[in-house]
Amino acid sequence: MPRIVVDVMPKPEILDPQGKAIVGALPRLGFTAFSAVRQGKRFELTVDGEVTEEILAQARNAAETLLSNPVIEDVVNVEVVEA
Amino acid sequence: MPRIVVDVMPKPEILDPQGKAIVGALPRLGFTAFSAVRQGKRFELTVDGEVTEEILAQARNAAETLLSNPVIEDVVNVEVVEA
Amino acid sequence: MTELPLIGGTADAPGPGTLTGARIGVITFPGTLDDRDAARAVRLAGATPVALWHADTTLGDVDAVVIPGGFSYGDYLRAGAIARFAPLMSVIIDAANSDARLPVLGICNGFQILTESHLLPGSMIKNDHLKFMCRDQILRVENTTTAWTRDYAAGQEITVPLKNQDGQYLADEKTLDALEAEGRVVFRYVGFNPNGSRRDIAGISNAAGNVVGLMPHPEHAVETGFGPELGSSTDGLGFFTSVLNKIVGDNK
Amino acid sequence: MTETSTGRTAGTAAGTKKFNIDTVENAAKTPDTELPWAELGLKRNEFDEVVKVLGRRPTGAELAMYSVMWSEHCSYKSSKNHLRQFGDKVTEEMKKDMLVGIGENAGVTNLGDGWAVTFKIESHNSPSFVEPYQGAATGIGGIVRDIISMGARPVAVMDPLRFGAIDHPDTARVMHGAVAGIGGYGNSLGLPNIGGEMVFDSVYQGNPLVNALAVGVMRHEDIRLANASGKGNKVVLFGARTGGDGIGGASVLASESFDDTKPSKRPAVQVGDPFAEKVLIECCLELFKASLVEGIQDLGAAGISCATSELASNGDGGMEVELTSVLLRDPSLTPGEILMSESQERMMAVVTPENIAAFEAVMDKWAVEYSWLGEVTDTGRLIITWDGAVIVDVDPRTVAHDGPVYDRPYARPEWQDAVQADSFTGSVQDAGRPSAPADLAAAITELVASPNMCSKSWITQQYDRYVGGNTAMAYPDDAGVVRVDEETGLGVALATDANGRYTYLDPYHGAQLALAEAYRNVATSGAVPMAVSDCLNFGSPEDPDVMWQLAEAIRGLSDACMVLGIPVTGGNVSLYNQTGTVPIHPSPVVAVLGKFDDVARRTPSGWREDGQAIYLLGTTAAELDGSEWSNMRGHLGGLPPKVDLAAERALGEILINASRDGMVDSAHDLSEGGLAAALVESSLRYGVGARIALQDVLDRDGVDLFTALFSETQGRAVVSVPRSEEIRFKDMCTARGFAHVRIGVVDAEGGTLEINGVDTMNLAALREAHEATLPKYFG
Ligand SMILES: Nc1ncnc2c1ncn2[C@@H]1O[C@H](COP(=O)(O)OP(=O)(O)O)[C@@H](O)[C@H]1O
Ligand SMILES: [Mg+2]
Repeated sequence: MPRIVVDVMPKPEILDPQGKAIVGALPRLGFTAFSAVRQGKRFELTVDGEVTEEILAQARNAAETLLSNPVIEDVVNVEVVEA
Repeated sequence: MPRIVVDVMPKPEILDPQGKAIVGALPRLGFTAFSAVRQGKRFELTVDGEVTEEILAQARNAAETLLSNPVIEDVVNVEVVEA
Repeated sequence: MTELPLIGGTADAPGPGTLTGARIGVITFPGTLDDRDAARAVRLAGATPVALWHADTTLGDVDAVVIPGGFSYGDYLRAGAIARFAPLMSVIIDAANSDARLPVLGICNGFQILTESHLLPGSMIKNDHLKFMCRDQILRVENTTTAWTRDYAAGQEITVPLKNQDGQYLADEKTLDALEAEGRVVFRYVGFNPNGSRRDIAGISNAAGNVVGLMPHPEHAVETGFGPELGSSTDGLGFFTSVLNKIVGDNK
Repeated sequence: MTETSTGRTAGTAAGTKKFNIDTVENAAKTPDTELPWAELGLKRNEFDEVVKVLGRRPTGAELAMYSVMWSEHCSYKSSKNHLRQFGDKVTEEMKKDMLVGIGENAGVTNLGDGWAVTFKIESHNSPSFVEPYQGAATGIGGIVRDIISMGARPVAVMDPLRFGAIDHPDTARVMHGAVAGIGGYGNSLGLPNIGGEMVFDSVYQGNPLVNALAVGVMRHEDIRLANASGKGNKVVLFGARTGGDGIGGASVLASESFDDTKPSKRPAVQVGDPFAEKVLIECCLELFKASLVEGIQDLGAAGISCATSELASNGDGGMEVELTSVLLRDPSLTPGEILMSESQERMMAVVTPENIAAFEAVMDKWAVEYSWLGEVTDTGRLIITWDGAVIVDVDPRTVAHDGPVYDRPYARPEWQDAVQADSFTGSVQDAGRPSAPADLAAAITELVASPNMCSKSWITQQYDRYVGGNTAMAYPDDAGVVRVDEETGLGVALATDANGRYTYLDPYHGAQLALAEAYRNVATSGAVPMAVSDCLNFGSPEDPDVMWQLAEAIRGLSDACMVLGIPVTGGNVSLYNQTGTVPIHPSPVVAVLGKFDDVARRTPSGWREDGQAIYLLGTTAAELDGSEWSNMRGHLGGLPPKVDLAAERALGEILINASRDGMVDSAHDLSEGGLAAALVESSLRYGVGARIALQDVLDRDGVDLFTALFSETQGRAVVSVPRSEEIRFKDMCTARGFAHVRIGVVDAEGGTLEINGVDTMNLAALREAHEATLPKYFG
């Protein structure tokens, strides 16, 4: 069954305490290659049947209204993945 | 600056309470096209400079050890994105 | 002055407990919240609390360790995920697995840290209702042979506070069956499952019984007037007297 | 691998070149440069005043500082003339235990035995409407930093909340977010939530009130003040990095001073990092314990502008700061923006040169980032440089203390008389007032299930009440109680109250009623009331009607504090809470703090022991205007209940003595919902019912049964008295001339609340009605 993936990230100008905690921990584990980390969300929406333009529009709409909080987050990606 | 994106999802056999809440809320907002939703995490790791094989290996390693818990989650994707 | 000064660390506590021989370490990570409370419980049980710091690389001469509740490093990634890699955790993991079988109790965030460390199987995810929940919770003590439960009667029901956001215990069916078969389900929720945990599991132990983890907070049920209003309100004290009696017994 | 150990030193900032730096020198040379003062919220006369104070036009950075510090929020320009009364109307009795009064980050009250307590209530109203979770979370964060900066360990929080109509589509958004945010932040700090309020009223629809209270304790010697003394002492900024948070209008300024680089976006809201704040708490306490800081100030509204100007003007009067040393989260910030940023989880301190190494060691232990910004001087000038160039050169007092003060016009609104004349009794909404036994039972059930009277456990379950191990009482008792000293049991009690409807009907008395209720709640728990903090939530001060409400409320509150003998030690004013021209009900939220010599003596609000005698203290008049009952029927008019502060004090003394001497096992004050609500709440507290007969009350007070149950006459409480103590208790009330009448007995067996003349009510059914309301609306 096809899925629509929606990626949501904290807006770049907004503090991301989660990413901050991770970037602080990485070097202690020997991972020194990363200068910044941001943590967002990935949603996988399952569609029964074919992904029509209308369904994709629904997903985009849901991404902007329910899946993200437009005050602090951006939807960075909405795409179809065949399973 | 290039970033490495790491996507982590709850294992398919594990109940995802957040995804469940979303799939319950979607129809109430008129989004009827989706039969299931799962919520995972997306990490963006910033690399200062070039993403070498060694750095990519570090990212894969961090994804498996720190960024995900293999008991409940799968790393579904590690990829480089040029900004 | 209070025995655990509000200002200052546990090291400033005046005087040791009554059974000065028994020293129980309480570890503090950045973001740990219930460390003072755990130290108070240790003291009220008669042992001496010893403050441990996450960045330490040795345990000193403690006879047991409590990993208390809180939000270590903020717990933004996954509860316990970052704390598991603290320097002192590797020492604790080794000591728990060594022949000496150091008794280790993980409470709430401590339990999450123990599963992230693989000292205990399974993991915790968000409560099924997705909200933080604070309530007085009845538990049944299912195994009274562990280092932390020997002072309870088999099947005894106790009331201790529960307070968390990520308390839903899960493991695959095979693991759950094995836990049941080996008697390693140490506590079960009674009457109400507050978070959707599989098989009403509130706490488990490792095979040897020295490592125990649970989501509810026994250290908040050790003093009349400051714990649950149901039950005896000091139902949690048995955790700390259990380990104390074990230490004293082993040392004899 | 943290950057903490190095910090950034002056002049090495990357990107220094990016801006057209407006220096003081340049400002003097270019007097005619247009400045965006209006966009930054200054009025023409205020800008002219800045020019006069400086003797030249301000630089961009100076303009940023004055505009934020002279805002209503920071300067109290509309309320200052009225707030003075809190400082002026003070008796010797009120001064007795006050160690630090109004003006500091929070007041400090002596508890004895070398202990002191500090508490304060603040608003975070409009951020909580825009983004309820983060708004409420950062509200908790801000008030907790005020407490830390006094040198105290924070020990508990409270959250008085007011939302729009319970069934309005937007209310769930605000309610879910605010409650989760308060819990998310407070729980992560390890601070038990010990009480609050919850009111639904459509007047708050576009202006919900999210107030937050924090309380902390310290030893006397640990009290810290916000001042920078000692020439040559170093100024350090520590905690989170500075981002573009909350600079709103400053982006106007940004566009002015930029070359060609476009400013990156400025965040619309601030995001809290409770972990960072928990670490700040612990590291500050280590600093205090080792006496490593001379003065300390939290960064809240107006950020570095506020911290530098207040520290400097409260100390030796001078400070020099290099702004490029500030550690940034967003390198595109301009100097003005850095000065205005309201990024959370930051503190500023003054450290002697000898203590620098020890200070840095504490920072490193907790992995807290810090940077040294400059030093204290004795020049009386606050000088801020950008890469060595002077961009601010001001007398810090003019920024921090000498802002504009307005005597805004105010007048009793024209509509006030008509509102006060419109009594509930006899109104259309009063038609069909229940009197039959079945109807009265139905009315009581309806009352305790109503949005404002229903169980709040949907909220309080999301809050950690246990952490710290010192919580002796919290929801649903009248006051929250925390132990301070384990050895003696010394502790404090806190309650917050406000009734916007009462205050709308009569602001002077409404504010007094808020104080009376909080005072009564504290005394009911058994604690001796000692101090007051208040959060004055009102509409626009530019509306003479609203300004009158504010003036009257402050006058009423300060008068009442004199009579009750407890001082206001701090507080907060939140104005412009209105949508268009429609203000919220005037909502002065009053917090009262009380003291227990031993918290083991606290009195819970519910019955337990079968057969104990139940007494009603105080007399009942027909006072239904502004009541919950009239509210349920959609009426708001008339006059609020009468205020009798002498009676409140007498009642308080009885309740405190009764608790200290073990004469009562439970006590619950009567407030919203009157006796009916109190009887049901006392029954549901432990699931133990009672048999009640009110005939003596009806005869004595000349009221009918409905009035006895639903009137909101003040100065009343119900108590349960062990049989062995009954004579002693009655004698005490008689000796003090306080009305008391036995109205029934505790009935542990029946599982019912029986009131003569009312159909017997099953406790299980009452509980279901009481607890179902919030879950029904909010899931
Ligand atoms: N938002 C809240 N957070 C925490 N506790 C609350 C909140 N709202 C109400 N409470 C608690 O619920 C109980 C009843 O509240 P309320 O009816 O306002 O009390 P009272 O009438 O005694 O002032 C009190 O213990 C109060 O502290
Ligand atoms: Mg009350």
